[in-house]
Amino acid sequence: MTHAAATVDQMRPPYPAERGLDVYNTKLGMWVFLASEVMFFAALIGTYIILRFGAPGEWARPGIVLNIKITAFNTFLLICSSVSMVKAYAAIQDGDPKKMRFWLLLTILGGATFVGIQIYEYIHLIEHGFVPSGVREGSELAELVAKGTLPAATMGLYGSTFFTMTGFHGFHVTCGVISMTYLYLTKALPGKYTKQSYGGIETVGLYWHFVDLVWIILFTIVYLI
Amino acid sequence: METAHKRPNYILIWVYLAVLTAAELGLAFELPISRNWKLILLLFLAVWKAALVGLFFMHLKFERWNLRIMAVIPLPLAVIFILAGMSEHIW
Amino acid sequence: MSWWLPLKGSTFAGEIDGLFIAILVITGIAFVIVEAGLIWFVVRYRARPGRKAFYTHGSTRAEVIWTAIPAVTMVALGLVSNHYWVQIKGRNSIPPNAYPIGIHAKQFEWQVTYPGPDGKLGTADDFTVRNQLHVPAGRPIVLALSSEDVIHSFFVPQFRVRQDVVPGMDIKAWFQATVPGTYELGCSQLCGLGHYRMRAQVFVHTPEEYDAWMKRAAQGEASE
Amino acid sequence: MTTVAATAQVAHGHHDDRPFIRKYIFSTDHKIIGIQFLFVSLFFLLVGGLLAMQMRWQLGFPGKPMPGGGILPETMAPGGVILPEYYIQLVTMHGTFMVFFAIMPLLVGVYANFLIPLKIGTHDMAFPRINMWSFWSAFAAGLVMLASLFVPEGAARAGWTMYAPLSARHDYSGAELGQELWSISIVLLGLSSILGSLNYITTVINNRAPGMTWFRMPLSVWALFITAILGILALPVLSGAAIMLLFDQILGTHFFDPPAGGQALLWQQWGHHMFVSGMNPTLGSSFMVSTLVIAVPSAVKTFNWMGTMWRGNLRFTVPMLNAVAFVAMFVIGGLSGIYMAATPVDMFIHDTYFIVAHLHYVLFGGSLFALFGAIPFWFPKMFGRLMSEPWGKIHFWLTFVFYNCTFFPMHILGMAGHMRRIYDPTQYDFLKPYQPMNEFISISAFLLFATQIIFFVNFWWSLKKGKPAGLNPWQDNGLEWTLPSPAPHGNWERVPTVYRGPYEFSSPQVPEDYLPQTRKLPGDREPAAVSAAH
Amino acid sequence: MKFTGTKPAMPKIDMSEEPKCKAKYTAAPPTEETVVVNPNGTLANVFVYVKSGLPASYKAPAPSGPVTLDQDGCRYHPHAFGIMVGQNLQIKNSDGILHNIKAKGTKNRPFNISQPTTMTSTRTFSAPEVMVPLECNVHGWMHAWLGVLPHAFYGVSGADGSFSITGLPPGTYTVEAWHEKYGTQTATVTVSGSETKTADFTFAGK
Repeated sequence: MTHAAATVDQMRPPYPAERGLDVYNTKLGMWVFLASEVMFFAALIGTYIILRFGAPGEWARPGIVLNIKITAFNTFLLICSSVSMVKAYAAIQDGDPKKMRFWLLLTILGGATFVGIQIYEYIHLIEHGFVPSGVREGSELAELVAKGTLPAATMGLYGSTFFTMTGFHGFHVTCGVISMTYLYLTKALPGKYTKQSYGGIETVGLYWHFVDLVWIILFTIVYLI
Repeated sequence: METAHKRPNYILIWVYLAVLTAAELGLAFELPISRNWKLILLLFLAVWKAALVGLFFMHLKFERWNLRIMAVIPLPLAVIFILAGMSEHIW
Repeated sequence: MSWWLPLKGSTFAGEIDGLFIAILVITGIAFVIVEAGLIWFVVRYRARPGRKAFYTHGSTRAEVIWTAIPAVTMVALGLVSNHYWVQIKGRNSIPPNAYPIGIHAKQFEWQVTYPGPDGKLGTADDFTVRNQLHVPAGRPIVLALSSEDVIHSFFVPQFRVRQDVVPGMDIKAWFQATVPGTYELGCSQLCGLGHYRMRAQVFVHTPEEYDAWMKRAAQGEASE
Repeated sequence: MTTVAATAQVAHGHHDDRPFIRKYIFSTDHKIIGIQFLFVSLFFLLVGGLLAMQMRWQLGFPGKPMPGGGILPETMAPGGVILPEYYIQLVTMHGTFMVFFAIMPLLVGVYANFLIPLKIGTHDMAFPRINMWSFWSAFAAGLVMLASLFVPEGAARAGWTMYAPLSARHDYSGAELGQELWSISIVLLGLSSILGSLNYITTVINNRAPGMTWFRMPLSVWALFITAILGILALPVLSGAAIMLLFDQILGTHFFDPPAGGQALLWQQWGHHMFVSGMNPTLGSSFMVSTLVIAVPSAVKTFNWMGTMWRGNLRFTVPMLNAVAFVAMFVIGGLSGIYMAATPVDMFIHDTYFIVAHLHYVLFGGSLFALFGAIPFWFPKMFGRLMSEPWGKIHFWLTFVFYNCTFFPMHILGMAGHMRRIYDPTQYDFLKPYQPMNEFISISAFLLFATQIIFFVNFWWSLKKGKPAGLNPWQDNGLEWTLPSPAPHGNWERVPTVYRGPYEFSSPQVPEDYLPQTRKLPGDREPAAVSAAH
Repeated sequence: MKFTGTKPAMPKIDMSEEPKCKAKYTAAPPTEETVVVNPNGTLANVFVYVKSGLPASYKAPAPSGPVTLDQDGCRYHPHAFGIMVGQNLQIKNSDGILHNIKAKGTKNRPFNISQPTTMTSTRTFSAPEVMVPLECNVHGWMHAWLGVLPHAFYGVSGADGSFSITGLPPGTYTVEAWHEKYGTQTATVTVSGSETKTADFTFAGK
């Protein structure tokens, strides 16, 4: 099957595959894992939608509690890291491990910065009084609630859903950064990835793009709507 | 057996994504249209962006049909799940 | 000790029992056929030396038959159940003239709010009694159920009525008691350590008795 | 054709020189992991049973000091008298241990791990190390759950279904740490099951032996494969819910907290049988249809099992006896399920002992009888020896009798309106006449529990002293019976080639009444992959 | 502990669901105990304690004897009382029917235990807190109030409206009187040597 196509098809280069689906185990396993991840985030997003629909009153308007500008930058950063990841993948397919290492390192840096900015955002929010249980008493935001700028009835749900959704996404990004760093140190630097063997890069790439994809959805529904 | 694929221009996809993100921001905060329209347009843009990532960065566009099915199976389930939850509150 | 269902104390008890008996007959027949068949096969086809089992790849016709029969039975049962279900719990099933009683459940008591002499809830003459539900027989009663804390469930076996009481939701349920007497109301959803004691007395009065009780109770002498 | 390099890793065969700890403790061998699951879940089966015995004591003899109950601390049973708060812990933990730590791992953890690679003909799971992690996170989950019984305020106490907000707020349940440990344990277990399912799916799709086409795959593997697919889609949702519950408990979020706008019913979104929970009545009707739809395939399955027995040649070994009992009991559980599918009847019997009876006919009858058949059946392949047949038969008959004495009368209690999860039925006047029946059930339950000692003794005795089993003691067709007993590490030196489906019994092609999947008869074609590769 | 103004009528408790408890009230039907005015016009169940004035170094060991709270006739006896940090509280069920005791303290770890039959349970409190509400969820009318203090200088007004606090070292103290309905009042008392000082509080009914 592959003999003729392999030389031409840039997107399906020959790779030692398994009998069943003609895909190697790790890649298939990652797709199965991503299927479960889709359901996990569907549960979180579904809960958010149910609670927001059934909430006893208006939801806080976007931009009052959350800092949109810095998160927009963060979104852009994640998109950049996604493209650098796919560049790393393309580089190793072309048999250029040096270029691959460069792009992979860039991806790790992008991801780490994303996490850093998110931590900064959390600290900032908590200082202003936005916490998972809602609004902390006596804080800056509590005054806004008292003035009626923020709806008192739904802030508890807002805090619960915001921190759970973004927190779990941040956790996924962190896991991605850790595993990419691990692969960078143990596989990429010693030169174990070659034109014929790059499964780790492709698999971790799939995960990384998925995390980016989830953020695209989360950014829209949490920060913009 | 199947058609040969050429590698897509990843930088172009990246530009698309960046522009769409900017469009989202402008739509959400600058455009004077009703909330419902905003909601629909924003969701549309988000799905568009997600599709770009899925199809090109994750190569779904170029995979075999059986792997593509694997990736697509949970999506309708997730949507049904969310809709079922919403229907509880609309009656 | 009775081996059968409890007394039929409400209007739809008969319908529910009828459905129960219908299912009992259907499942009884199925049970006898299957278990007798099993025993027959076990005896008839036990291993005997020198005999080989029959080699078969199955029969499509048999498969179609034994899929179709349960399917048709189930659909019929579903249609009948749904018919009654709509009458009992359907959105528009509550009779318009139903007499309102408020039930507020909390760990671990039932607070029953009566409409007072004017027959309307939410007016000044309402009064609340702990753990005592008095209802007139022969008149539809609509319960307005609410919960203070966790999920409870309103259950009177003789009325065949059960309705979960969910915090944060206003739920309505109706029934019409038929037989005057004293019954028990229990909580049938685990609600904490006193769940088993979340019990109230249910008094079904004749309409005259009920009016007399209402008069006394409205003056603060609710106790029986 | 692309290369098959990745599967061609050389099996170690018989000479396995790994140190003990890698071989039996942190093993990546799917068979060892299956056996580890077997031991751990049998232990939890015992724990769950012990908890049930205490419940049955209280129900049969309310308020009387339990024999031996004096060893329990004052917070559970002062003077041996079970406290209501301890009783609801028993209810909760019995359900939790039995469903999540005994039956699920026994059915899936043990047999998916042990059987999938053996039955489809591969050396191990697709991801042996993930498989090991799957076991150890399940083990950790079990330990956390067990530990929760011993924390100061006691274990979780909101029923194994953990309905919020009772489970979400400490002031409602009266337990703090116990509830939190429950959630943590369930999240860990969810993770374990996701990792397991991931492995099963990948292995079944990718690593079948040459000639093992989808339609030649044994039904047991099919069932485990479908279970894994359902698991990979449903478990993340359940884990997500458990995490939200945990956050409500420790972070003060409000997912299930109605006063703050949370939704109590959010927890139940995924449950069936919630017709009376105050939801949309039309939704109730659609749920009813879906429940009724389950009845049809169940009936078809039953008829198929009977059709299999029809004109067969049944050898009444212990596995066969249990298998037949399984069908008989599954029928009762299935038929009693129909009462629940009819919504108006369900309204009456919901949350009564009728449901308890149904659940136990499905879970005990439908699972444990299958397991009491499966354990002796694959015991030889696990340990190289056969379990004792005479003791197996004694165990079977006693279990069969006491099981029915325990659970059948519960239908009658349910019809009387006996609520579930109540500590003392004599509090209700209408239940007082049923106390003799409760006593009868309790005594039967004690005897049922005592009978299981026979099983455990037989199990341990046979490990050391059982009759050595040959290659294929049951004359079955599956690939695993071509291996020595016990199966060696790495299973096959070279994976076998499959020529036919797994259920060719009494085939006219051979004189024997079984025909192994790997036996090549004249006229059998070589599978394409094999002919190409070699 | 004087009481002025109109004496509020206490609602009767309907104990018909617990015949065992109902039988214990043969003379008069039981009433709630939110405000108990004695025949001599004084107010009972007022908790009085030394709020401040003790030297910072003052430390009192918890007495070995327990404080007993009895549940009899589906009511708590006593209705308001004090206990020292670390001292045993013996909770006794004399009714032989299910009671549960829910302590809803904020500084002390809340607890919720049940007593299905005649039995005694023991609990201690780890931090000073005035007052810890106790309630029974099976019998919604059952309430008791518990003051947890680091010293022994507290008392409760009884059937004659009086209370006594003994053994105070010389000094100037702020004494607070607490009532579940009428709130708190404070008085300053100076004690020098072994003398007896009187502090009067007056609560006005509304």
